[in-house]
Amino acid sequence: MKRIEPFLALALAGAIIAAAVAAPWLRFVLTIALAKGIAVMGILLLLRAGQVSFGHALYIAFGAYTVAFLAPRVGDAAVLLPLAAIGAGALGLLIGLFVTRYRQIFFGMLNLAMSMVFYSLLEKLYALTKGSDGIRVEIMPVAGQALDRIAYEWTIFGIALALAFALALLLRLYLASPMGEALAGIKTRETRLEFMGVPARGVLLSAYVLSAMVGGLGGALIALTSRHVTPLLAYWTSSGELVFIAILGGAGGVLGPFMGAIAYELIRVYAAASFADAWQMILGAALLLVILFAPGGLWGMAARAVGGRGR
Amino acid sequence: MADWFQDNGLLLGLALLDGLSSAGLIFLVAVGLNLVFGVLRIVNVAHGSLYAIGAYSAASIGLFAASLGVPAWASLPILLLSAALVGAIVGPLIERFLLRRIYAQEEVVQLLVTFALFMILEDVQKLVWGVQPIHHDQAMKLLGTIDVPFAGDFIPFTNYQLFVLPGIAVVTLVGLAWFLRRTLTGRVIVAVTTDREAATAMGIDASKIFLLTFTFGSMLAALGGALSSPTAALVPGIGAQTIVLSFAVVATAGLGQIEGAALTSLMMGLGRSIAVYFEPELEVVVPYIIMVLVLLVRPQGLFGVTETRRV
Amino acid sequence: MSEVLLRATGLRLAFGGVRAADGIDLDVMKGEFLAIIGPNGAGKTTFINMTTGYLKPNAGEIAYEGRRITGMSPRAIVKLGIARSFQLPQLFLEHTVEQNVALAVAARMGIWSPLAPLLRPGHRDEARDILERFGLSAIADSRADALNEGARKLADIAMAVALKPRLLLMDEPTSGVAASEKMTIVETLVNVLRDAKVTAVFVEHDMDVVERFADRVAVWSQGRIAALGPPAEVLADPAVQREVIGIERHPAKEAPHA
Amino acid sequence: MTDTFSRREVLAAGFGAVMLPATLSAQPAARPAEFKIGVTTFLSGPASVFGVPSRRACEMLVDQINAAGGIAGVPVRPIFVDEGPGTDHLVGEIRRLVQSEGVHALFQSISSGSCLACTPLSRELSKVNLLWDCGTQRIFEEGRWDYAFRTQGYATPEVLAPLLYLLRTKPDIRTVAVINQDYAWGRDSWEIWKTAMDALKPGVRVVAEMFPRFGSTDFSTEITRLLALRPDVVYSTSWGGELVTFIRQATERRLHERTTFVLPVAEASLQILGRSMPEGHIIGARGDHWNNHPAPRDPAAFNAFVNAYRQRFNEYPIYPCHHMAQAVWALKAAVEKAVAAKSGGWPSDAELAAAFRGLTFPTPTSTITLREDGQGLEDQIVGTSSFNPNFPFAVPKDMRLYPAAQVSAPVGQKSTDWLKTLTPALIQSAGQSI
Repeated sequence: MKRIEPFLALALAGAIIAAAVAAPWLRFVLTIALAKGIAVMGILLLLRAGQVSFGHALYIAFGAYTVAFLAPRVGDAAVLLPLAAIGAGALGLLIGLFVTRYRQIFFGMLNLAMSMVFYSLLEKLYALTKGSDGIRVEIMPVAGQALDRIAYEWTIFGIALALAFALALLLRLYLASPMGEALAGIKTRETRLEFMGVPARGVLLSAYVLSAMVGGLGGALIALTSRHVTPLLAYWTSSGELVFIAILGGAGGVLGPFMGAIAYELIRVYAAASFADAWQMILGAALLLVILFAPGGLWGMAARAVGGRGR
Repeated sequence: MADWFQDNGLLLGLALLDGLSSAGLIFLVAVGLNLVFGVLRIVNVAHGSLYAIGAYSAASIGLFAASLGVPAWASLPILLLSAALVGAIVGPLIERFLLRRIYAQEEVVQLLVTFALFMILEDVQKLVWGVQPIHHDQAMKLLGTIDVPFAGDFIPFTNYQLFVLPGIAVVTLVGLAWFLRRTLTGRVIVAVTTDREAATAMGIDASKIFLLTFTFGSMLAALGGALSSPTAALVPGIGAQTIVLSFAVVATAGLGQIEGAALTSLMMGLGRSIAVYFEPELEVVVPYIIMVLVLLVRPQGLFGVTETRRV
Repeated sequence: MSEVLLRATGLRLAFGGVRAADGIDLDVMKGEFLAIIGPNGAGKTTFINMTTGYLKPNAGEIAYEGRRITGMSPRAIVKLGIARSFQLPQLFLEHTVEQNVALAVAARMGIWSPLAPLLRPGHRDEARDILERFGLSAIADSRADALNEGARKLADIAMAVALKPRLLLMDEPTSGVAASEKMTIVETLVNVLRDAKVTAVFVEHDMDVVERFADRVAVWSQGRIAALGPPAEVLADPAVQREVIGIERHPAKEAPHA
Repeated sequence: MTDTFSRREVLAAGFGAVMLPATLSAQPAARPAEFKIGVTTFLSGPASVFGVPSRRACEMLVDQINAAGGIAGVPVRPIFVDEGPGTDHLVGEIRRLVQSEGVHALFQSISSGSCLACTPLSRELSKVNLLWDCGTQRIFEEGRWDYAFRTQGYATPEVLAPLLYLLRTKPDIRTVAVINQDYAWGRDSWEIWKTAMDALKPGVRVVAEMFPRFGSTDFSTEITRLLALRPDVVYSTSWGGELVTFIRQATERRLHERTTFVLPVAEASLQILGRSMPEGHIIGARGDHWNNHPAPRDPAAFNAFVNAYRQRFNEYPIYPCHHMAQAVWALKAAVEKAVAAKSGGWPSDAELAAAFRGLTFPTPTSTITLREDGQGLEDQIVGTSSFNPNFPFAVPKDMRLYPAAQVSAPVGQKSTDWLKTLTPALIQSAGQSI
């Protein structure tokens, strides 16, 4: 499976590009899906350590608001994206120093608490954030190039796709590295790590900071794409959505988040188009079906179809 | 400090009265979630749906009974009965047909199954009860109000909120404590909560205990909803609001701890009402601040016991 | 054999009312194989836990190579060259056996570089080499949660050995290993350790193993050392026979520890 | 990164051509087989109390219009989209509606956030965009949108009219407390009120500012505090379940005997509240469409609408239904105007948009004119809650009608700046008794 992963990735990228060309409105949906997929890689990382964050929408929202706040001053997407990632990483380090002391439900719920506090701040600091109305992000130059709307949208789409590729590759290397294996060791035998001289908390913390960074990056891409940010990005259901995508896609491979994100967005769009007042039910049912009948998620399904193992 | 109390002591007294009734409701919902979590180790997001269904059912059954000419005094027993009915019907359905299939899976997958269920049930509620606010306040009106003297003035409180809600919460707490400590089934539940492996190794029929606990937890969620229905108008989305607060209670209280849930609910109820008097903007984040502070001091939760890891 | 590697003096530790260590004084000599025997609950594992930093003694101190290590974290102690294996094997259950050992190798080399596999591809080879010496090559690609008790035990020790310790503490290395294979396995193990010049302390219930492989044996009883000396001498002591070996040899033989 | 850029350039060059036709709207337009409207409204979450009735009203009106031959001979088809899942989803849905469904006009939205996010998009997509319910003043005060028009009033007149009514009927108030939902409308409507109040009656003291979490189901603590503070006025622009809950909990504890409620959005909740609504408090309807309007412009049309809705859905229409209807009527008027301007030819998107500017269209109660900035001028009627035998719920009495022009900020001025210029004389001069 590992060997055909790159080919699968290329096929997926090809399909995404083809869909984006064929249907302009899908390009938007797919850009959002790629952005979420990037953020979900962070969830995947933590899942490796057996930890579920129910608050990672915090970093998405942080990245998105970083773009929204700084866009009038630093009007360049190529500068804002790394800024959002670094900012989210710094916040992740700060919060991570606290939450990585905890495991399981405590870890999950403390993350939830942090994201809800951030959500409340976004709502409460009305003068600064315009509350639930949110902040608009204008089309901006990319790497100094002023672009019209169409070119801009294609550019952000391209950046999202390229970042998805690059980060998926990095994540794959990371997971295969001793660091990645130590991270997975936290899930089953954390104490043993200590007895091998490995600082388990440090390993988890570094993964947490990475997950915050990709979260911030994903959020920044969402802001650059939807061009309007609201506090809802940080609400707990948005965090649930990220975990939802991770499991829908499957935690077994780095393509899982992207398969999950694309499936999630497409199901949601088509459910909303066909049954505007029952889309939640359809999404929920889709997830249930995958969990009950396709363990390992979409990645697992693909892996079985190819005949390899999910992991 | 003394001056402050002189000025605000009376207000603090009022805040205490308000905090008690809201703590009562928080407790009823959270303790059910905590029990289920303690025994099944599933963070049950659908607990919020059970709360909402309990509330809606109680209001519908109450309205139906009133239309049949059932006397007003029956409105209180009807609340309790409808909650029991909802828990006894919906709880086992969920446990038997859904949760039972996924006990072997990872925690995150279990959590997501309940998240999917929550999404489905959100739309089901809308299909059954519509979107317009539903309210049935017979029980609150039946009991009338009591005038509490305040600085030469008086403040009317509803007897329902001042006595019935905290009263039922206390009865539930005492009853639960008795049940868990003094009955065989209760002790088995405690045994499964504290050491699942040992308990199953001792030949405890886990499947029966799971069904029982889940049904019981569902009844408590429905009871919380039913008891909120005389004072609150029911609209789509009430489940989502409730569940996230209950999460905070569970993490703060410690695994499966009912006394912990009681103390936490009290702290959060009082904390929020004090905030409304002195710093209303903080009200929303008070539960999370309490949670973070408690976990800083007691990483396993207020009443949680450290899981000893043998090496 | 005269140089002291590890010196424990006056170790005391009580859990509630139970005295798990009640004044332990022990010198471990460089290069020796020291067996620890004694009935269950005598405090044998507690001694290992204190030496590796998992438990802090209430009183007394442990010095390694003349340096005080009481109060240090397990992580810091490992870095000094003390490794351990476990009575209940502590494997990364979702990893393969090879990954388990490779992780230990990587831990020794320094885990912080995510590029380590590119820069130092050697750690996998070293892991495979260790597995071969332990006779585990056949199951190198099996997931740890699919192994039988004996293989788990060996993999657990292999991980400790991969850390290249100078002092290795093993908690019942042969429990759960089938009787027919036991001697071969211990022989392999001892050869590996001797080659690497590792000093070893091991808790053992099988007196045949003790007699054959231990240089010295310490008898634990109620948190104290009841006897200490060469196996032939100690095991011949009637008191030891009555209190320890009598219990150990016959009914409890091969009783798997859950 | 170099890869990215070369790819981007290739993509932009290669597919730019494919993209262009979708956005060019000046080309000659053919009469469509059906006129599609993309309607965004809340179908999930708490705000579906507005969204679902408005959707029903839309479906009902479309049925009526189609039965009568459609708009300018073209049948109408609405496509509904849920606002509930949030902005990033909605922005995508707007694109789908325009680029995939090929809608001819957009009706959006209830939430101010949705309007603020999607209005710029409608310009980019060159599609007529009727803001059918959202009230934020920011839209037309902070930007100029060629394709967007609001077919009803907005926050400033909807808050100012009840304030003027209060100051005229209860000139002696000295203290006020606010309890609003904690989101943009709750905050904005308080800022407007506070600014106007400070100008119209300086010296009124604010004794409590409470913004409970959006979606709260218990206001006991807030009510206790209000009972203890005894403000002369309690102002709340809450709506939906929260307003119902607040009123019921407050009246049970007799807060209504200690203070006067001013509830600018009460109309939508009065049916649900029924007899629980206390008498003698100031209520608004975000417009002039009260069920007991004493003198609608066209009583027959007004009754026909209300009765048809009641017959079909077994309840009275609430203000979002009227707002939806206003959007439909405005669309009908504008399309007919544009078709007439082309002497029967079908208008392009730009021509249709042009037809809206300055459009005056009739509603059963009055007429609404769309100003040059796109903002509609809808009159406001405020009254005092009371019961009469014709309705099983509270309706206003002692109504005053405030013509929109008197209570809206002039074109090009920001509401908060304009409100500061108000003088106490306005209290007596504004509005008329009806």
